[in-house]
Amino acid sequence: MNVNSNQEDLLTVPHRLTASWREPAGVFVNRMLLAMRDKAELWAVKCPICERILFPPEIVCAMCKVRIEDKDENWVRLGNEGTVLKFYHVTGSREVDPSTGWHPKGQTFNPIGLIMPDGGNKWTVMAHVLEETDTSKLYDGIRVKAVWKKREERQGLMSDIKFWSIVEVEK
Amino acid sequence: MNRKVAIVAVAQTKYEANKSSLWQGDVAYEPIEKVLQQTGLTYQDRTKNGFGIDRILTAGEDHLVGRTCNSFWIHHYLGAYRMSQDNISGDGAFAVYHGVIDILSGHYDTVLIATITKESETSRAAAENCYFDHIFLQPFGLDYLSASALQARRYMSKYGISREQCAQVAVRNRANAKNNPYAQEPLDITVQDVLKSEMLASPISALDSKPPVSDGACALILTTEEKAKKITDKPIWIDGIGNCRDSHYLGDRDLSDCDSLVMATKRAYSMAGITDPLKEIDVAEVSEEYTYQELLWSEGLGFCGKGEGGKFMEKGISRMSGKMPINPSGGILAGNPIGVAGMARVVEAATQLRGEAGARQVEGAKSALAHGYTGACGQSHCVLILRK
Amino acid sequence: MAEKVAVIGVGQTPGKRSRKDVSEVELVNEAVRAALEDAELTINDIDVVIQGNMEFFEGTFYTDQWLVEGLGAYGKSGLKVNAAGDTGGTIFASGVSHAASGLFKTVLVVGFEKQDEGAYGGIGMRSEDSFFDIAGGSGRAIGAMWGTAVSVIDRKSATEELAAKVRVKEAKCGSRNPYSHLKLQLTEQDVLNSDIVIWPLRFLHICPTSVSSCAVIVAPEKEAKRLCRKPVWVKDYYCIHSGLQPRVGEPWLNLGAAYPTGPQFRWGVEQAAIALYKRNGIVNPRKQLDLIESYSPSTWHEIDYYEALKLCEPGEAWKLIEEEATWPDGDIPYDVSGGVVSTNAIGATGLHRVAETVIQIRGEGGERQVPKDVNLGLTFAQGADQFCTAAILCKTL
Amino acid sequence: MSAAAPEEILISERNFDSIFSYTAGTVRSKFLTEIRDNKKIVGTKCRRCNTVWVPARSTCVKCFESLKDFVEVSDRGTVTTYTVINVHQTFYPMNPPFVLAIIQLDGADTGFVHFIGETDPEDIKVGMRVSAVFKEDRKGSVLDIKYFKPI
Repeated sequence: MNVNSNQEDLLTVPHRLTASWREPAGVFVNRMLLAMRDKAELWAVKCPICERILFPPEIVCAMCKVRIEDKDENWVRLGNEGTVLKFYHVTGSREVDPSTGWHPKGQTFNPIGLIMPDGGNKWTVMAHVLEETDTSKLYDGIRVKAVWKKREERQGLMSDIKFWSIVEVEK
Repeated sequence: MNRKVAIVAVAQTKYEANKSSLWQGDVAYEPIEKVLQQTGLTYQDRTKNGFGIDRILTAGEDHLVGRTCNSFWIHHYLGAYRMSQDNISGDGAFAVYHGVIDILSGHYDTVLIATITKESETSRAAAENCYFDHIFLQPFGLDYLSASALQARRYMSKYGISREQCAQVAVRNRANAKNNPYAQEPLDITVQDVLKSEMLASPISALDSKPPVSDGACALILTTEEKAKKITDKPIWIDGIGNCRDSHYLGDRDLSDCDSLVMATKRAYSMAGITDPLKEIDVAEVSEEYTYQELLWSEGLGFCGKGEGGKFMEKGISRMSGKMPINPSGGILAGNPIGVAGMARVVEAATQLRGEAGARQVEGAKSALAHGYTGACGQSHCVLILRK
Repeated sequence: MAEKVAVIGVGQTPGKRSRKDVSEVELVNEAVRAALEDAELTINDIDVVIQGNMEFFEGTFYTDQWLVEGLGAYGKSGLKVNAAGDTGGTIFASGVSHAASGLFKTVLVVGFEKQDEGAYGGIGMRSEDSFFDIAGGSGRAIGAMWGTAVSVIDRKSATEELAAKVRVKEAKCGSRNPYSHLKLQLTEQDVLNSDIVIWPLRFLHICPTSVSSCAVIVAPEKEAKRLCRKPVWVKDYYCIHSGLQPRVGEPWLNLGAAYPTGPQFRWGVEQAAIALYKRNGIVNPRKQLDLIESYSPSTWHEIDYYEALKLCEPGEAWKLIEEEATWPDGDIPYDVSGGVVSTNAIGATGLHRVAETVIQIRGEGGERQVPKDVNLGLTFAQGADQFCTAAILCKTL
Repeated sequence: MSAAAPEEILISERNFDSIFSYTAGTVRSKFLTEIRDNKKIVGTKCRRCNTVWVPARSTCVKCFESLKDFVEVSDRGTVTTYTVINVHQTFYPMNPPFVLAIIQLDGADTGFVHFIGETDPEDIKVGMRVSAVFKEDRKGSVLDIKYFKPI
């Protein structure tokens, strides 16, 4: 008997991979998340050299490639309101399998906004959920404000902000 | 070889069982910051005259980080903005090997190599299980421990290597580690302690193996001869490199052999012009995660003949007071994470030749061997020869 | 470089949605045997074997160790490189480094991806840091493609209709390439009617998840001339990464603000092109380059890269499309192989680009060979957040 | 905002639970189906170096020949090495202690990794003769062989 390519019985061997990863957030990000959880405050870090205000705060400025010291003057408090740079609303699905087109039907998501919180500069961008689902009411540059979860619901995650709701600007 | 390559700075973190408060990036940045300070170098895009680091290499693996493109997530700690970066999927020694190749190719001049692994964040054994052939080996739940135990018994039964001889390796490495401030778990133990410690997978007991969980990082900078002389008065030349892969399936080879180490060693020795290793090498940093491996790798490295690893150990040549000390740092047996372990050997070997090894310094060491391996039972080995 | 390096052999396997007849070992073996046959060499002539794939997609740890049997890597030097989507490009760069180092005679570089083994092709996509996970899975690559599409529309570089025209070109090229995964007969109307994923990104604009492998053999000058009748020379290669803020909920989406020149993917490609052009005296790429094999994961990327590669002025990609300059018979053929939109087996994709460029330079493209004589080809691989590894290949140095 | 007192460390737990399905391919499928359907163990023989590779492989590792010929080997063999596993991992197929061994089957040139059963771990020795015990309900996996027992 020899190897013939039309071997009809082609098997696959299943393997269930269950794994978990437990990781801390990092020195600065941990403090930012604690401030979000305990005081519903948004904090970022400013690089002393290039003055980029970095969210999430990291101990290194990626462009200047130097350590950002843990000093009060390097920390920047961001406001509770911000401007939406751009937004998108997934009407199809995020989990599209491009080959087969398979995607879970009925996945409705809120629009995701790229939000520049007040107090930051053009480098300070956060992606977060927008409350308004009717995209006709949204436009680039719209003003929004953070709606926080109640203190007992907050766990020190980005999702401690429930969503960002539109700020009604009187004409 | 048309260009010479030198190590101009090395740094490592303390190896600990659980650096739980620090994220991967924070741990990785510690040694990177040290080597930048030691050399005064920065990255090419931050310099005026272009004389700076122009290549970054890491040695990470997706399963240990739990994300695809594992080095991408700590890019801003590596200083990878506007830089050429790549990740070697294997042991850190292979990353140093690739750094030397990059410089010899003439395409890069100054390479920063950084490796970080936090075994405390996941189950290393579950990742090791994914190393094995999914059709024939993985279903048995194999991992490095069980595969190494098969190799240990094969080697010990074929050549009459005793558990006592293996235990001496643990005793010596754990004792050496007492002089190494970076070591994770130095111990004062006796052969009897090793023999009586809990049997994990016969014949490997708990003290026959490395500490189960280890976190840590290390970094070094390689550069050309011309630049090295400007940066430091203690350049450490990498005169020989060699690596090799063996067959994957545990039954394909007699596990008491380590052919790929023999071939990797031959390549490194011929490049460095070494004919009698015991005479021409002053100190060796060998990667072994289980005690029997130091004996078997000693044979592969040409320190002794086939099957004579045990006798070589007892001759005391590899003791700190011997002719060619092995693992003054305490090696992996004193605690090094996967992926970082091989590079830690290079860092330790360079530290010895720079004369900065403090209490664990081998006096007058001029040439050193550093060794790392990837895969169960040492499927792929990498050997580097360093000289002052 | 210390020594000149040439490609002396290429081997590809046809892209498929799934291959149930081969394990990963046989999949890479097919490409290795094809490359050896093309170079008229045996495995004993190979000194180094470099392998690359994105191991998390197949759930394999240190994949090259298991594949030694298929790679022919037993007893040889070599290692595994795994950057990101640009793995195909970085393993080629690693192979060229090994060949130029003066230590080796021949280097075999093998990339593959077998995503039909992963539970779900996008396994790598669900990898956000859960501190920043705001919307349950960001569909990272899909989101980033949307960013590029919106930017092209905003800059009026092209309309949806012109994008459909480019997609039809890609499909026609793909259907003429035996190694292409998708072989679609499309009309522009089919593209305009395709399901919207995120406007203006439609399903047909997105690259498939494919299974394929690709192998390339490189050698230093002396060996290349001895072993090969038609060596294709590596004139230069360049590798760049962004390394900016990857740890944000959806970093791939922060348009403009965080990335100085607009959407994510183009920055790395643009910087690589600028550097390579400067070092190799390319002032007018549209005229001086004869062919481009790009890593454009979506149709919108191809259009955006027309401008990033300086083939036209910013905002004027539409001119190239209307003139059909980037068509196979145009003056700057772009993705004659059908590109990544027709085939994307991530670990192999960057290498398929090199293989296609070599075939076109040798004039062995058969049905898909471009009419003009190809001397100078630009090929690049792009990955994750603005990684780009580009190479310039040429017929004579 | 800079560090006042040592603070609480937030830890994020990311879990992954997913089933991969690895394609065995033509040659390896044949090895598995021979066990499943005929309780036979086959290897592939290299026409150049005559090595019989068990379990059956598609390429000879030593000389890179495509392996074209299946060869049946005995289900009996010699233990070349073994280990008694005393620790537990979630992915281990059974609780400790259990015995893993490499068995050189009669007629094969390479060792075959499998379990040893029906014996006290103390009695196992290198060089011992063992034979395969097949499960009744076989589904096309190397685990269709329950273990090898001493003979």
